Amino acid sequence: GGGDESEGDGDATVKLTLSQDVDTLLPMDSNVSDNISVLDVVYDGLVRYDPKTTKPYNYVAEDISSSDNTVWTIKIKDGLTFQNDEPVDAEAFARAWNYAAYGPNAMGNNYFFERVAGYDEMQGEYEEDDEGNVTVTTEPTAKELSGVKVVDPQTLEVTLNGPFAGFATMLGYTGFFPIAQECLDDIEACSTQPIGNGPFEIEEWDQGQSLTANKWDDYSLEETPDFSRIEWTEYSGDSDWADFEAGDIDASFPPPAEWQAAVSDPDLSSRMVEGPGAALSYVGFPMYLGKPFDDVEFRKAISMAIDRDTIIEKVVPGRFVAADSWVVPDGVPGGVAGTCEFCTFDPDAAKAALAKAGGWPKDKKLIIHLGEDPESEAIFKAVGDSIQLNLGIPYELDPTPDYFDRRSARDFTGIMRANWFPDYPLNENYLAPVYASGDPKEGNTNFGYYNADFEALIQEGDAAPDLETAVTKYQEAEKVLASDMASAPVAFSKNVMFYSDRLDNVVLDPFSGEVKLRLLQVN
Amino acid sequence: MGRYITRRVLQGFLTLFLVMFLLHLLTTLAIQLNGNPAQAFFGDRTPSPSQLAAVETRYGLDDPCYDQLGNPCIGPFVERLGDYAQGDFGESLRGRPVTDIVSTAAPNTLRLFVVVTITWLAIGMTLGGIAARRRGKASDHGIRGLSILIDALPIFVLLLVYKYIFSVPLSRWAKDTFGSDSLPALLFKPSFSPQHAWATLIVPGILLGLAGSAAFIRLVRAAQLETYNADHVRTARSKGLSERHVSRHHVVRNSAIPVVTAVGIVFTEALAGAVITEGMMNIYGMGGVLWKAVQDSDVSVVIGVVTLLAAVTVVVMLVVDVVYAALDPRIRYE
Amino acid sequence: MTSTDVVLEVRDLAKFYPVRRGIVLKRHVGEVKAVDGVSLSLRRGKTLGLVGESGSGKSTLAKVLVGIEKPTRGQILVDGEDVSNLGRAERRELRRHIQMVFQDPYTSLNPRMSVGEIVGEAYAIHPDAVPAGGKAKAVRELLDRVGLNPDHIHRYPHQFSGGQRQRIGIARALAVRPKILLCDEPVSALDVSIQGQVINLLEELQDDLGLSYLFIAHDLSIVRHIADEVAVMYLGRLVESGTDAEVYEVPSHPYTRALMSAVPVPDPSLRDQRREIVLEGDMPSPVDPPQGCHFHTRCWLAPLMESRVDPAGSQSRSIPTICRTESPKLGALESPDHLAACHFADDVSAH
Amino acid sequence: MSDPSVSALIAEETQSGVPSRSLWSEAFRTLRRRPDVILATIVAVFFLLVALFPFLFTSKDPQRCDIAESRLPPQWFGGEHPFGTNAYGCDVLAQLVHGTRPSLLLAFIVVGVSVLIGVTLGTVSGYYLGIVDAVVSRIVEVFLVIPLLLAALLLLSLFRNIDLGDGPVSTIAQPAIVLTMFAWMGYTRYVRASVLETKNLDYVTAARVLGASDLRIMVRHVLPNAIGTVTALVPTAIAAVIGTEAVLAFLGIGVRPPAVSWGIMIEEGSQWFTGGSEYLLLFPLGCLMATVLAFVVIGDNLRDALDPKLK
Amino acid sequence: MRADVTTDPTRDGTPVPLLQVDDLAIEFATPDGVVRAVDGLSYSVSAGRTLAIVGESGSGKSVSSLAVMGLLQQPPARIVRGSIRFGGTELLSLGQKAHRAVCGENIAMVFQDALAALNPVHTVGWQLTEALRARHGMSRRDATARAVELLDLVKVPNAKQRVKEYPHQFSGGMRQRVMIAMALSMDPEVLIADEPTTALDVTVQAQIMRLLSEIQAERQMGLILITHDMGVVANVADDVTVMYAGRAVEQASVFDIYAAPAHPYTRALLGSIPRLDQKGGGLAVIPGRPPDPTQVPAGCAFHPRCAFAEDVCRADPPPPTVSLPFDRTSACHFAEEVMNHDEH
Ligand SMILES: Nc1ncnc2c1ncn2[C@@H]1O[C@H](COP(=O)(O)OP(=O)(O)OP(=O)(O)O)[C@@H](O)[C@H]1O
Ligand SMILES: Nc1ncnc2c1ncn2[C@@H]1O[C@H](COP(=O)(O)OP(=O)(O)OP(=O)(O)O)[C@@H](O)[C@H]1O
Ligand SMILES: [Mg+2]
Ligand SMILES: [Mg+2]
Repeated sequence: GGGDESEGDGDATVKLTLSQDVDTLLPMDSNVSDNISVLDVVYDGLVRYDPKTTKPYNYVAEDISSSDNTVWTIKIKDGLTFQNDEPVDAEAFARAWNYAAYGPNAMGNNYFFERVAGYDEMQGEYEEDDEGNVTVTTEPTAKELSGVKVVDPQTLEVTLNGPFAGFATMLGYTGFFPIAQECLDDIEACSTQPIGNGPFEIEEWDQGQSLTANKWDDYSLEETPDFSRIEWTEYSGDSDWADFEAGDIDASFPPPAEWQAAVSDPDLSSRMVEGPGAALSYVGFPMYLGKPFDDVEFRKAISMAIDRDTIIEKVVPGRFVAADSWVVPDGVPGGVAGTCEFCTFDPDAAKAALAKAGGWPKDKKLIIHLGEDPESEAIFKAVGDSIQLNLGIPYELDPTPDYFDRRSARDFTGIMRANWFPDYPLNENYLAPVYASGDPKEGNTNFGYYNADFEALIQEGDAAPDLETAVTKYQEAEKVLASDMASAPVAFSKNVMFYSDRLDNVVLDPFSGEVKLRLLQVN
Repeated sequence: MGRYITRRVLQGFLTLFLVMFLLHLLTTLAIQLNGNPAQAFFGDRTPSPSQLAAVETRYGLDDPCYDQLGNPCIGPFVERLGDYAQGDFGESLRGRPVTDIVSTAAPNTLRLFVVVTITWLAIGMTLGGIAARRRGKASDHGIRGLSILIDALPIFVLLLVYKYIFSVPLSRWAKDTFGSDSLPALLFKPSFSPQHAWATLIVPGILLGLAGSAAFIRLVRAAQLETYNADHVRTARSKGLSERHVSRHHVVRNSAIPVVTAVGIVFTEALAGAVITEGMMNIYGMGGVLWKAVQDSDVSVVIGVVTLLAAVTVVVMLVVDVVYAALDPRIRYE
Repeated sequence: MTSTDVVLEVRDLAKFYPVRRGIVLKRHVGEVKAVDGVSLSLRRGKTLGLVGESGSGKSTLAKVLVGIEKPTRGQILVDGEDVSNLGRAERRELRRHIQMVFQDPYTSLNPRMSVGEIVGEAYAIHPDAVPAGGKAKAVRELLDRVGLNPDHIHRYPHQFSGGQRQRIGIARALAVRPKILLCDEPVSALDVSIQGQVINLLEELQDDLGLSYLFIAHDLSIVRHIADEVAVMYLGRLVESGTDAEVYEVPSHPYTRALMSAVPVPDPSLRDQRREIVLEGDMPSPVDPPQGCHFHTRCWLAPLMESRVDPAGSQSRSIPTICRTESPKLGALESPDHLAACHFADDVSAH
Repeated sequence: MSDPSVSALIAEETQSGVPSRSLWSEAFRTLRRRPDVILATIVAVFFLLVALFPFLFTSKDPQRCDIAESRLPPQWFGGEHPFGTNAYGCDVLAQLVHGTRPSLLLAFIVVGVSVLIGVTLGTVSGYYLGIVDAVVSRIVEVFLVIPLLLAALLLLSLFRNIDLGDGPVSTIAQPAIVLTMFAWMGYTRYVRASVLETKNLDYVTAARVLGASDLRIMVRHVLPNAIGTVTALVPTAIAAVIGTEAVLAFLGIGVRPPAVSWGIMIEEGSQWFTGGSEYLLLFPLGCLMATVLAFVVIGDNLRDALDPKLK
Repeated sequence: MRADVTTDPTRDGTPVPLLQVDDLAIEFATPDGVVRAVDGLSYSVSAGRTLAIVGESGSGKSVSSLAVMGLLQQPPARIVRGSIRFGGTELLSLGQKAHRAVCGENIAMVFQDALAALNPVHTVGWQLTEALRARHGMSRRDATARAVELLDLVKVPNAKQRVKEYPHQFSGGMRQRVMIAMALSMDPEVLIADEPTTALDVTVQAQIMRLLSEIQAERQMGLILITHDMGVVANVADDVTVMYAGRAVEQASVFDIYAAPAHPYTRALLGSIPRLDQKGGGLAVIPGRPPDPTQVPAGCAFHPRCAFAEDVCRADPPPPTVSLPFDRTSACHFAEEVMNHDEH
């Protein structure tokens, strides 16, 4: 401990929380908000994002440019090193990307490299039988991405499969961080004791309990905070609020029942930051089942029967805002509020729409499938109640631990709670990965949705000469979704944090909702 | 006596083997019925078949028997036994060695259980003893009523009330009064701290122990009552010994036998309480690890951890038997 | 003794309980020789009293006879027929001929069954044994027979006194109309004032039904009272047997003598005239009985005999070699039916 | 006393001092005189009635929840929501009333089945000993050693895909199976010990001498002795299951929402306890405690009343 | 805390009673009603004398001696009236703690079931000298030596070895010897033996009875022997008290009582004993059964079973003990007739 007796400037310790689920600190493998927030101070990416606008700006990269949005040239700043003195050069990025993209390495961020030329050769071929069991038929033919070329130590050339205007936007994401050779040599050690190039070095990770990081004295870039040590305590669930109240940690947010008390406490609420979140919770429909799910009127009925505002206020206050669009309106290029016409609560219209859709079979229960997460269970119980109350459809919750498995196996018999958390700040990321499939017969895996217009607009966007045009195209694609009611958006996450009186300049990352450590000040 | 212990040890091994086999069967069946646990590895993402296959291979889930419903998968089981024999307990789906997980989590849970056991015995012996001595009086009825209330009060309610209503003000008060690293401040800390494992485990342990103490109160009371009515206690009284002496040397000692036996049995039952306590007090322990592992179908962790827990339980039962024998010469000289 | 006379004959019967030890597989390390070569015969309509110290094997013998323990060796002949050669059904049939009355009136009746159920259970087990007139009538008659109120058929054992319970036990045994009744200390748990009632009932039943009794008891006075013949057991073996007059008046084994003299006589005026022989120590363990004569370790006579056998060592008060090495045969004395297993049987009465 | 001269003459006395009563009726007679038992019985019967005829106690549908009416405080009798509403706007009274059935049904099923298993195995192993006993003992130990919650989760994952429909039994089927699997060992040990004690009693020997079969001896003689005390344990066990259900609900593996049970209500209530809606926890907890208390009181007294040693 | 007692015989040679029980009445509160377990019992025992208390099961023998020792559980028991005096001290007015302390020093008791009466978890030696260590602060080493001495005294062979053993390793007779040794450990002046031999074989019974008489003679203790074996009584007692339904129905010297019982119950009891030296004939029996303790018949409690009973017995409570010649008493309306009645 000892963080309370505030040592002089630059000597302070920040005490934060970390989810117990964090199990690796390998950038190629880390894609949950908690790892990301740790890696954010341990590694520097090619680009970093503006905390307000989420616009990328070059950081490790000197310059990123492309003439055709297919071949990208990345210039890397000179003289940067890893914490073990290895240089941060083009090779450091190339080796990281190759490792991540190689299928058998089973890295969590493997799919990020789908757009890079040569990705497919690194996956090999596989067969999947009816039960979803996989057998390897062909081993991967390549171990390196043909699209990634180290031109010289400071220059990297990346060739994509096709044009993608948003490529530079992706590059600040953990999946694109560089890796030291020493790390690759002993990947297991490195996943718990990373060798980064950022302002902090991991001191010790007592997995499941705590993680500490100290300032790296040789850090040469500008974005580094003035405190010297970060102590993360790992928590399971939201059991950290009491510790915050007792003064044992510096930032936290309350469980729903405590929300009212917290915001009405003038002292506490003066130390609260809020910001828009990036995640969308929505209702997915198993359109592959046919009637009534493939009927747009039915989907509208469900959507309009949900009293989003009240549900959020009563069940999960402070942590969500009602959603009326498919792309988060704040902070993501192309996000606009109100694209969903039928996302407003209107029981009468809902009933009418249901009638138009032919009603709901009597005595049959509407199953709501969802993962085993208390928060979404709470929200979707209320969603179910709303549907039952306003449409007279009895429902049943089916929380299941292997939700994703079953969803991709199309094992669901009712509507499902779905959640999308973007990987990079672009409206495209809310749309293409979720609804596009290019498979007119089966539709996308999860819902069985297919709309040729939508697919076309996405492709046009990808191929657009610049980001602006691309974003517009994607916005048009969102409109197609809206008219199809491809899903019913329910709530966007909202980032909230209460912080101790030792902290200042607390800014939340719009993506992860975590405190932006590099901006944080401690007094 | 030696022979007795040897036999119990052998029986313990047999039990462990059976537990492992049963778990193996159950987890195998779970995989066969519910599909691939490797999926858990990818969380929200839909992995490409290549990645799935890689993970399967890496964690030994690629044996075709896992695809055949009803196949007991003896092969992998034998393999696992072989690995265990060589001290290799496998890795979690995330590649963390099971031994590593256990060596972090087990000490916390064991500490918790030590506190719990002490609480059981202390509360049980004190309250149960008083109730037995004052049988039929108001204090007896009061203690019996209390024990029932304790029984009816779910552990999480107890923890919740403590954590949100008592621990925050107490902890603030202790920090202000004694300093932030003082023992009282640590005692009342709302959650566990690995740096001060013992101090921060005492209150959760006591609460968990309290929740299970009802059975002990009643057990001690019953055991002591029976002993109070025993002929040999009458003999001791006829020697003109003080009631305190009689109760110390003739009642408590003799009635300890069923109580000690109960410690062994209740031990595993406490684990469910431990999951909750660990979750709410943020203790990284076996309960939580196991909980998560089962949810993720993390076979290696499940089997490894449960085997370890079973081993601990078997050892506890063995110790109980030995203590039992030490307490009761009739067994000792069997 | 003609064979038709004899309803039950036992030849060289033995029952050993194995003593097992071991960690996984139990090894056989020895045996409790509870009954070790007993031969006796019970005459029709007569009572054979069996006495001996606790642990001498009396109950074991009874259990073997009623068939709930298998004999280790030896033969049991009922009406001249060897029971061990019988098939299952016949053995079952035979069981009905030998019934048992138990010592403890509190544990010998199932507390959760009514008297009617207890006595009628025999008919539930052997439906063919139900007499004409039906089960209920038969039970009432039995209760009446043993001197209980037939209207109490619905009562439970705990509502009866010890003596009454013993009657219920007798009624249960009589239900299947046995020829032989094994009474294992049927009165030793009862108060003196009640004992008489049960004994008298037993005698009455014998007269009326022609039953034969094997009457096991500690209490030699009761055996004296009821038995026509007496057998004395010590450590699994018979040491003396004969008619009641022979054994009581001319006890010919030092153990029998000791047993008799230990019985207190309820007459204070005789207090100082009686010469008590108090045996030293306890009966040895049947797992490891002494060599030779089983009784030699506690024998009061043997040291006296030593001086006669070996006058030189008279000071030593040691045991004659023959007692220590040779186990005495049950030999006939002055009458062919009076047998005693002592090397110095003839000298016993002299002392 | 009847005419003494008559009774003096015959050996058998028609004495009237002891009325004709079985152990059980005598136990009931003792219990009837205790005010705490009467009170406990009233409570237990009340909740049984609630479980059997929920519509007598509320006219509301516990599943009909209007989020707009979330967390209305109790309005007591006369109001629309006497016990208020929960976070989802469901009527608390209606939920309590309808939650009684799953809670009690679960308890009865679990205790009933585990007593059945425990008694059977205990009897057989105590009676035959030897190999049967060795096998049963090992099974008992294996189940003692495996943590309940682990099995709960594993079994849940196994039966997850099996649709049981939604009758009152099937909503509690999963917790029932799990709890049963881990509740029988106590009875087995108990019955085994009792059988060991009983089987050498003279009345069992007597039955054997009469030629009774093993089955008959077990069922008629050995078992009843054990079962008496086992039945006295039943109320306490029922109480324990009701309590455990709450714990399972907390862990998310008990009865599933939107089905209601006391356990679920307690779990939900505990979330809002500190947020100013104490009643959400206190009502179901009160019901749970009252029931548990009632059953334990009945159980304790029944045990005392049936125990011949305490007579 | 040894009470101040004079054990010297008075001038005329009749010893002063050591322990004197007067008009003792004890009740138990049970669910079925109040049980009058002891009702107006009086007796006394002097140094060197043996008083035998006989009676059927449930007649109150054990309860009364537990009352003497201060070992009754109160409640359910309640001493309704009476006095228990040891030497000059009235024990009942002392309070239970002091009462037990006095008894611990001066009166010892041997219980019937020796296995149950010994604590299974302590060694025999520990238990033998427990009182000496706890109350007199005897050192452990002295205590062990004393334990060996005590076992020697009761003729337990190999005493040195056996003090270290546990009760279950002893045979029934040996356990009873240990009980006796334990009772002797405090050099009591009065020894109460509650059916010390009932569970034992005749041969062992003879050993134990002989041992008791020897020790008593040697130490000039007062011995109260509780039994229902009339044979044992005849062999060892000086005085006899016969109890029936909580009352002493007859008290006399052993010779008088056997020669000519003055109460019909005593007479019936003696008549019903089978004798080793007599054969045949139906045994005399006492019809009926002892009264239910909650419903003791009105009048003389024995009247339903009494051959001498007349209307007065049914109506009137038994007379205060009828004094007969030779210091005898009998609680019977027809004591003289019974005494002079000749059965044969
Ligand atoms: N099932 C058994 N297993 C082992 N040993 C036994 C068994 N039953 C009896 N014995 C032993 O056999 C011996 C004879 O016992 P048994 O019960 O026949 O004696 P007993 O003469 O009836 O004694 P008692 O007078 O006490 O009833 C004893 O040493 C006893 O310990
Ligand atoms: N704790 C008790 N509660 C109620 N009644 C009791 C209790 N203890 C003894 N009694 C009653 O007191 C009476 C006398 O019992 P006591 O034990 O003195 O008889 P006893 O003469 O010693 O008989 P035994 O020869 O069987 O030892 C009996 O009727 C018994 O039922
Ligand atoms: Mg016997
Ligand atoms: Mg007694």
